[in-house]
Amino acid sequence: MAQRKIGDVILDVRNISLRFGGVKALTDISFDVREHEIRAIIGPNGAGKSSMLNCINGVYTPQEGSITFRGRTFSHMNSRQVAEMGIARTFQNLALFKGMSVLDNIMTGRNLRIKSNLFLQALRIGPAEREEIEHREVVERIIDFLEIQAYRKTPVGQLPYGLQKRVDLGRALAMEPQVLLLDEPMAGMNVEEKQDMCRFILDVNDEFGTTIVLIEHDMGVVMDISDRVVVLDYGKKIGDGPPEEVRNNPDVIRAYLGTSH
Amino acid sequence: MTTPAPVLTVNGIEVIYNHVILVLKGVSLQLAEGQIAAILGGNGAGKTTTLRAISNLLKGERGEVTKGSIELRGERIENLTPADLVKRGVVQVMEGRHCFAHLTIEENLLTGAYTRKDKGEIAANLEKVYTYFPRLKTRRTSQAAYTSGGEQQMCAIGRALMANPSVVLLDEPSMGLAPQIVEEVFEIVKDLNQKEKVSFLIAEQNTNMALRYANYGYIMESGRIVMDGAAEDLRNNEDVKEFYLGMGGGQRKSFRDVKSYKRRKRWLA
Amino acid sequence: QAKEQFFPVLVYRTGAYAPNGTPWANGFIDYLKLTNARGGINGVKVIWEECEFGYATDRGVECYERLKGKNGGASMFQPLSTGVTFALTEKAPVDKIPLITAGYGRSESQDGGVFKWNFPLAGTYWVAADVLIQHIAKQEGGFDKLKGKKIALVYHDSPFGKEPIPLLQERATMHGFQLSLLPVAHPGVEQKSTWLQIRQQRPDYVLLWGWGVMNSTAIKEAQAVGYPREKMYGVWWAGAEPDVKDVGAGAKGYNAVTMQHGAEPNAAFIKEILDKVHAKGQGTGPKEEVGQVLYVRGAISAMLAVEGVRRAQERFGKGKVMTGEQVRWGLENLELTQAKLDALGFKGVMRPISTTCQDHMGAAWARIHTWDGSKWQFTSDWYQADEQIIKPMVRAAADKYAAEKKIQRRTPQDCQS
Amino acid sequence: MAFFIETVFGGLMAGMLYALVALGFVLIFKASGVFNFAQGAMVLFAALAMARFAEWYPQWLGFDNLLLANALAFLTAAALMFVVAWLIEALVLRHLVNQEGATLLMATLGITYFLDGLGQTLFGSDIYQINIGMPKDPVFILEGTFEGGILINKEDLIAAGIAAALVAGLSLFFQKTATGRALRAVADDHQAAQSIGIPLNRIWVIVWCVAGIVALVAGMIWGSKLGVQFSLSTVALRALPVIILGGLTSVPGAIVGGLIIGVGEKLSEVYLGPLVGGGIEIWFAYVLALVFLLFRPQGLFGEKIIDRV
Amino acid sequence: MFYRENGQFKTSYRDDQQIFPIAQDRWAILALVAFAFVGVPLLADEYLFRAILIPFLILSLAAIGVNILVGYCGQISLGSGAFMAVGAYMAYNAFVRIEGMPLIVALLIGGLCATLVGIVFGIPSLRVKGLYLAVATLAAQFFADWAFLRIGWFTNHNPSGSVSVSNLSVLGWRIDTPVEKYLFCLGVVVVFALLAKNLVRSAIGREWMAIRDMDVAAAVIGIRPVYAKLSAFAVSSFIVGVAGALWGFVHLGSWEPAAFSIDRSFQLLFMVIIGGLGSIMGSFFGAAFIVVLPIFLNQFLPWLGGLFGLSVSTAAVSHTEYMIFGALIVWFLIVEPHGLAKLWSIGKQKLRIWPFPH
Ligand SMILES: Nc1ncnc2c1ncn2[C@@H]1O[C@H](COP(=O)(O)OP(=O)(O)OP(=O)(O)O)[C@@H](O)[C@H]1O
Ligand SMILES: Nc1ncnc2c1ncn2[C@@H]1O[C@H](COP(=O)(O)OP(=O)(O)OP(=O)(O)O)[C@@H](O)[C@H]1O
Ligand SMILES: [Mg+2]
Ligand SMILES: [Mg+2]
Repeated sequence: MAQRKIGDVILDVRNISLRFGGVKALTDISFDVREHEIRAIIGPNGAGKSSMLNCINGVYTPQEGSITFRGRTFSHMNSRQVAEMGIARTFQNLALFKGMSVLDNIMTGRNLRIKSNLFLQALRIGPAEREEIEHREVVERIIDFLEIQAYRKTPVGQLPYGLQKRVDLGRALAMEPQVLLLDEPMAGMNVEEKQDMCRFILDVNDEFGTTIVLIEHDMGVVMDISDRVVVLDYGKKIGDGPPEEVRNNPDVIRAYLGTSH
Repeated sequence: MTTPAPVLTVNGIEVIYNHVILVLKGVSLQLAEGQIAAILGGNGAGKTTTLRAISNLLKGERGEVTKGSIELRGERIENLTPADLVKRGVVQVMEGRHCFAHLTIEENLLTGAYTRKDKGEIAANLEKVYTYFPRLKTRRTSQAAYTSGGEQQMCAIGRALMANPSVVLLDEPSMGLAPQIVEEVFEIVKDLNQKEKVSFLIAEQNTNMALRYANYGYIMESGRIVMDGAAEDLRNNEDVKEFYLGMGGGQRKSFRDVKSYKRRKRWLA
Repeated sequence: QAKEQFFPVLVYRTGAYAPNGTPWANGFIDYLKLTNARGGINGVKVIWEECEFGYATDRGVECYERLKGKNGGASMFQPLSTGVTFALTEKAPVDKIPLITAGYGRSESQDGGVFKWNFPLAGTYWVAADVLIQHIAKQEGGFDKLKGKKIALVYHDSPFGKEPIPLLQERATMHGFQLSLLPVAHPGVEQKSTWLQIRQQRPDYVLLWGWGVMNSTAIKEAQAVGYPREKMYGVWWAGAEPDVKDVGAGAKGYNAVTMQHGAEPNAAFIKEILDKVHAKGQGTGPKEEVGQVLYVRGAISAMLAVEGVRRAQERFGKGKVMTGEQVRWGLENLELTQAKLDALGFKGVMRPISTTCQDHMGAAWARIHTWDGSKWQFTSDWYQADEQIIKPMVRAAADKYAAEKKIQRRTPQDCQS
Repeated sequence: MAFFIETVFGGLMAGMLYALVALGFVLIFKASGVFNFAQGAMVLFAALAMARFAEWYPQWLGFDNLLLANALAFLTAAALMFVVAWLIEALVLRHLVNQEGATLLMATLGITYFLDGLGQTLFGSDIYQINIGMPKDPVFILEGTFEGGILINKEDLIAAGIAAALVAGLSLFFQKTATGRALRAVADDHQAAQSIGIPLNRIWVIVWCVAGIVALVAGMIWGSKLGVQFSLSTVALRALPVIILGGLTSVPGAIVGGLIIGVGEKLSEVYLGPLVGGGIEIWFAYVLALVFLLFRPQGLFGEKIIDRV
Repeated sequence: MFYRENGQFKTSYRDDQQIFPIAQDRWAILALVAFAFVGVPLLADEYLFRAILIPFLILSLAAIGVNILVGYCGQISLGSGAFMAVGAYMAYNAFVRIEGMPLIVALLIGGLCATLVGIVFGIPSLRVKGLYLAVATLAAQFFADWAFLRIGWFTNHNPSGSVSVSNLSVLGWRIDTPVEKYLFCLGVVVVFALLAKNLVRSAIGREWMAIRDMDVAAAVIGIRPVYAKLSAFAVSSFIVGVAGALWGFVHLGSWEPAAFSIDRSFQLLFMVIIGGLGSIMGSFFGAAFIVVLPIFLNQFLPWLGGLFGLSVSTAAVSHTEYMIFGALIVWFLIVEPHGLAKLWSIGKQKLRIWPFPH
C-alpha cells in the first residue's frame, strides 16, 4: 500500500451556525480537513451531520460562519462553484437520477468537463463525439473499479439499494474531485458489502489521493479507516481527534456510542 | 424445544417484476407465533421483495406472486389488501423510511393508528412510542420531510407500532440509525416480543444484531433461501461468521485490511 | 348501374356546438331523403355519408379527405365552420370540388372571379351586418338618426366573429355611430365582464355575433344586468331555438337577423318532409324539431346543393351523375326563380337566388325575427344589403387574397367553362 | 365608483363559482395526489344527469312539482356520481397504485373522454335546463348614493352562499378528522399509506364521491346559470388558475384564490381590456396566478414544496 | 431466438454508443425509414397522405419537442400549442413579408421565434415547479391565442385573423401534391428526430434528465438548473415551433389561431405520456395512437355495426368513439404506466429471452 502523505488543511470550516426556524441544526461548528486524509463525522441521529455537508455543498446557507477551501473563503458557496472547485458528494437518502441508466448517471458526473456546445452535441460530429468517447472511457474505468459492469444499462431505480449506493459513489468519483463528501455510504449493507465499500473508499483515497469526509454510523468502519473524527451532538461539536481518542471521550460515549462499545 | 404454531407460512413463492424480471425463485419460510425470525442476505437477494409479497405491497411495484402460497394463521392471504392485513395485525415497516413528507411527525404517528378506534388507547400508544423514541417527541411538530434520516426511520417504526400489530415485518430497521438507537430498536423489538407476544420478521443487513435478537434465521441469496436454522446455530456457522459477521477465523477483521481480490462466498454456484 | 350523386355531409353532433349542429344536420339529411322520395334529381338518386368533426378544423379536414373521393367523388362540400372553410378554400380548387357556405364562411368569397370554388349562397356576414344596421336605422327613424348612437358588437373571438367588423366600421364612419367591440373567448360561457361593460357603456343596441352556447349565455347575462333584450340583435347563427330555448321567457324580445328563412313550420316542403319522410319512420331527428330555424337552414343548404346539381344537369346531361366540376358550373349559374322555389315548397320561406360568375352569393336579402318567449316570429320586412358598400369591400378583399396567392382573376372565357 | 364596486362585486361572485369547481380539483389532489383532469367532465356529467332526471321524473311518475322533481333528480344524480366514483376506483385507480403523477393525470384524461361519451350517450347532447328556481333578474341597491344604483345578482349571491358553505364544511373535515389526515397521507405516499392499513380503495371511493357531489353542486349552479351543455366542462379551465394561486392542496386556498382571480380578471377586462382590444381576462387570470407563484411557488396556501436531499 | 445480441461484441465505445446498438434493430429501422421514403409513396393513397400520414408526421415532430421538455427535462408544459402557433405565424410573416424567402428558412425563423417565446415563458420554471409550472405555460397558451387574434401585425392585418400560404417550394422543388408534402415532412422529421436523439443521449440530455429526476442532486454535481431548464425550453419550443409552421404551411395551408388552441396543447401532452415520457420513439407511438385511433374507430365502428345489421348514427359512433378511446387510454396505462415505448421495450425483452419465459 502506498504510504499516504497527509498534507495541509484543504478545507476549513469556521464557526458555522445553521438554523431552520426554531431548530438549531448546527451551532458554532469549526473543524478542518487536511489533504489526503479520511475525516469522519459521527453523531447521533439529527445531530446535524448531513446538514454540515449541505452547508459545505452550498445546498444550505448557514446563518453564520465561513468555509475556506484551498485558501479561498466563502460565507456561502453555490453548488455549481463547489462542484467546479472539486468537491463532490454522495447522499444519505439516495439522490440518484432514477429514470436514467447506471452509465448515464455516472456520465452526469462528467458534465462539468464537457466542452462542446449544444449544436455540436446535436450533430454529434467530430469533437463532440470524440469528447463523448473520452468521457465514456473514464466512466467505464469507474464502472470497472466499482464492479458494476453488469448493470451498465439498467435504470438505477431497479437496482437493489446497495448497488445504488455504489452508483452514487461512482457519480461522485466521475467528477474527479479533490474532496469527496460521503453521507452514510454503507447504510443498509452487510459486512461483506461494507468491506467492499471500504475497499473502494480506501482505494480512492490511496490511488487518487482524494480527501474524504465520511459520515457513518458503523463504528467499526469509522475506527478502522478514518484518520480523525469529529463528533456532533444536537448541532454542537463534542469531540474531535483521532479515533482512539474519540472513542474514549466520555461525552462521546454518553451521547453516541452507548456503553456497550 | 417445541416450536409454537406458525403465524406466517410462505410456501415456495415466485415473484416477477414487470412481467419479465424473476426475482424470487421459490422462497419458503415460517414465522412461529411469538418469535423473531431474521432474513439475512446481500443486496438484491430479495429480502424486501419477500416482505412485500407477504404484506401484499408488490402491486404498486408492478410485481406479482406467480407461484406458491402465503398463509397467516392458516388463512390464505395473497388476495387480501394491505389494509385487511393490518386489520389482522400484520404491519410492515418499509425499507427506506417512507414517512408522509407533508405530515408532521405526530401526524405520521397518528395515521399509524388509522385502523383503531379507541381514542384513549391511541393516546396511550402515542406516549409509549414517544418513550421509546424521545427524539421524536422533540421533533413532533416538524414536517417529516425536514427531519434527519434517522429521525425518519424512528418515525416509520413508531408509526407501525401505532397500529398495535401482532406481526411486524421490519425491513432494515437499523439502516441509518446511530449504534445506540439500533440497540434500542432491537431492545424494543425484544420488549414487545416478550411482553406483548408480537412476532417479528426482520430483514436485516446488520447480521450481528439480527442474530443476537432473533430466534431463527434465514439466509437468502439471489432469490432463494440458501440456509436456515436457529439463530444460535447460524451464529456459530463458520461461513456465516466469515461472510456475514466479518469474523473470519474468529477474529474481527479490520476494514482497512480487506484485500482487493477477495473471493466471495457463494452458496449457489 | 344505379345512378347516384354523392353528397358528403360534415356534421357536428357532439361537443360544444352540438345543440346547434344537430338540427342543421337533421334538416340537411331529411331534405336529401325528401329529394329521393321525390324521385331524385331527374332520376339520379342522392346518396350521402355523414362525417362527424366536432367543429374541430383538423378533424374537418380529415373528413374532407376521407369523403372527397368516395362513391364516385363528392358533388360539393359544406364545411359548416369558418375554420374548415378557410382550410378547404385552399384544397377545393385542387380537388375540383365546390364549397357551399350558405350564410357563413368568408365574405369576400362572393367574388367568383377570384374564389372560383366558393359559394356563400344566399348571403354573407357582411350582408347580415349591413341589414342589421339598416334595420336599426329604421327603428331609429332614418340613417341620420344613427349619429352619436352607441352600438356594441359582442362577438365570438374567432374569424367567424370578426368577419362583420370591417363592414360595421365602414357603416360607423358613414353614419357617425360609435361602435364598440367586445370579444368573447371560445366557447363563450364567461361573459360577466363583457356585460358589466355593457351596463357601464349603456349602448343603444347590442349586436350579438355568437355561436353555440355563447348566445344563450349572452342573453342570460343581459338579463342579469338588466339590458333590454329588445335592443339586442343576433346574427344569423344567433337566432335559433337552442339559443333561447333554455332562457325561455327571459329571452323574450330578443331579435336576430335571418337571411331569408326563419322558423317555418308551415312551409310546404316541411309538410312534405313530415309526410314523405317522418311519417314513414325515416326521419333523422325528433319530429318536434322539423321546421325549426336551424333545421330549415340545413334543409335549404341541401336544397341549394341539389338545385346546383339539377342546374348542372341541364347543361351536361339530364339524369346523369355530375362531377364536382360540373356541379360548380351549376352553382355558378343557379337560377332559382320564385316559381321554382314555390314548386319546391319554399314559398314564403325565401327569395329567388341567381348566381353568376362574378357573384357567387346570388341574393342579399334578410329579415329580422324576434323571440316571443316560445317561438320565433318575423318582425320586419325584407331588407336588401347595400351593394354600394359591400361590393367594393368584396372586391378589395378578394384582390388582396388574389395577390397573396398569386391568383389571376378569371377571364370571361373561363367564366363560360 | 359605483361601476368599480359593481365590477369588484361581480368578480367576487364569479370567483365563488370558480372556487366551487376548484374545490373538486383540490379535494382529489389533496387526497390522492391525482390531478383530476376529469373534474370538468364530472361537472358536466352530473349536471346532465340532474337536468335530465328533473325532466324525466315528472313524465315517468306523472306529477308536476318542480321542487320534488329537482330533489329527486339531485338524489339520483348524487347516486349516479357515487356509482361513477366506485367504478373509477375499481376499474382505474386500483390498478394504478403508486404510479407517478403524469400517469395518473393521463388516466383521468381517459376518464374524461369516457365520461364525455357516456354522458352524451345517456343524456343527449342538446342544451338542457336546470330550473331550481333561482331568481334571474337583478336588484339594485344604494340607488340613493350612486346613479343607477349598484347591481346585485341574487342568483350569484345564492350561489356564492352555497359555495361558501360547502367549502367551509370540507375544510373543517380535512383539518380536523382522522380521515382527513389519512387522505393527506395517501397523497404523500400510496404505498406507505397502504402499509399502515389505510384502505386506499375505500378512501378513493369516498374522495371521488365527495368530489362527485361537489361537481354536482357546481354543475347544478353553473347549469342553472348557463344551461347544461357540453361547454360546461370548460369551466374547469377557468378554475385552474384559481387552484394554482390558492395552492393545489388547500381547501380555503380554493376560495381565496377564486376571489382573487375573479376580481382580478374582471377588473383587468373592464379597465385594461379596452386599451388592448379586449378579451384579455383568461390570460390575465393565468398571469395573475403566475405573479403570485413567483413569490410563493406553492401557491398562497399550498403545502410547501419539499425540496431536500 | 433470432432476436439476440449474442455474438455482437462491441469493440469500441463508438459502436456501443450507437442509437440502436443491436444490429437487428438497426437494420429494422433503416428498412423502415427506407420504406417510408420509397415504399410508402408507391403504396399509399391521397387520403392516407393528407389525412393521416402528414398530420401524424408533423404531430410526431411536435411531440418530440414536447417530450424533450416534459419527458426529458420534467417541466410540465401545457403551452405547446402556443409555441406551435408562434412558429406558424412567425414563419408566415417571414414568408409573406420578405420577398423570395426560402421555405426552409421561413420554417427555421418560425422555430427561432418560438424559441425566444419559449425561453421567456420558461423563466418561471426557475422558481416554480410541477403542476404549478403548468400555469405559466397555460398563460403562454392563452396569451398566444389572444395575441394572434388581436394583434393585426401577426396576421398581416387580415381582418378575420386567418392567414394562408401557398406556392411552397424548396430549392426549386415544388411541394404541391400530397406525396411531395409527405416526403418533405418526412425529411424534416427524420432530420429533427435524429438531432433530438443525439441531444438526449449527449451531455445536455443527461443534464435535462438529471434536473427532471432530482434537481438538488443535479445542482450538487455542477449542473446549472438555469441553463438546463432554459435550454430544454429553447430546444423544445424550437422543434415545436417548426412543427407548428409545418402544420400551418403544409398540412392546413390556411389557419386561424384555433388550430393551435389549448386542445392542441393537451393533445401533444397526451401523445407524450401515452407514447412514453423520455423516449423519442415513444413520441411517434404516441402521435400514432392519438392521431390514428380516433379516425380508425370512427370508420371501424359503423363497419362493425354494419356487420350486425345495425345502422349506427353518427352521433352514437362519435360518443362510442369517445368512450372507447378513453377506455383504451386507461387500459394502456394499466398495462404499462410508462407508455407504449416501454411496452415496446418489454416486448423486445421478451423476444430476446424467447422461448424462455424469464
Ligand atoms: N420495482 C422493481 N422492478 C424491477 N426489479 C426490481 C424491483 N424491485 C426490486 N427489483 C429487483 O429485485 C431484486 C431483489 O430486490 P430486493 O429489493 O428484494 O432485494 P433486497 O434483498 O431487499 O436488497 P437490499 O438489501 O439492497 O434492500 C433486485 O435484483 C432488484 O433489482
Ligand atoms: N431543511 C430543513 N428544515 C428544517 N429542519 C431541518 C432541515 N434539514 C435538517 N433539519 C433538522 O436539522 C437537524 C439535523 O439534521 P441532519 O439531517 O443534519 O441530521 P444528521 O446528523 O444527518 O442525522 P442522521 O444521522 O439521522 O442522518 C434535524 O433535527 C433535522 O430535523
Ligand atoms: Mg444524515
Ligand atoms: Mg431491501
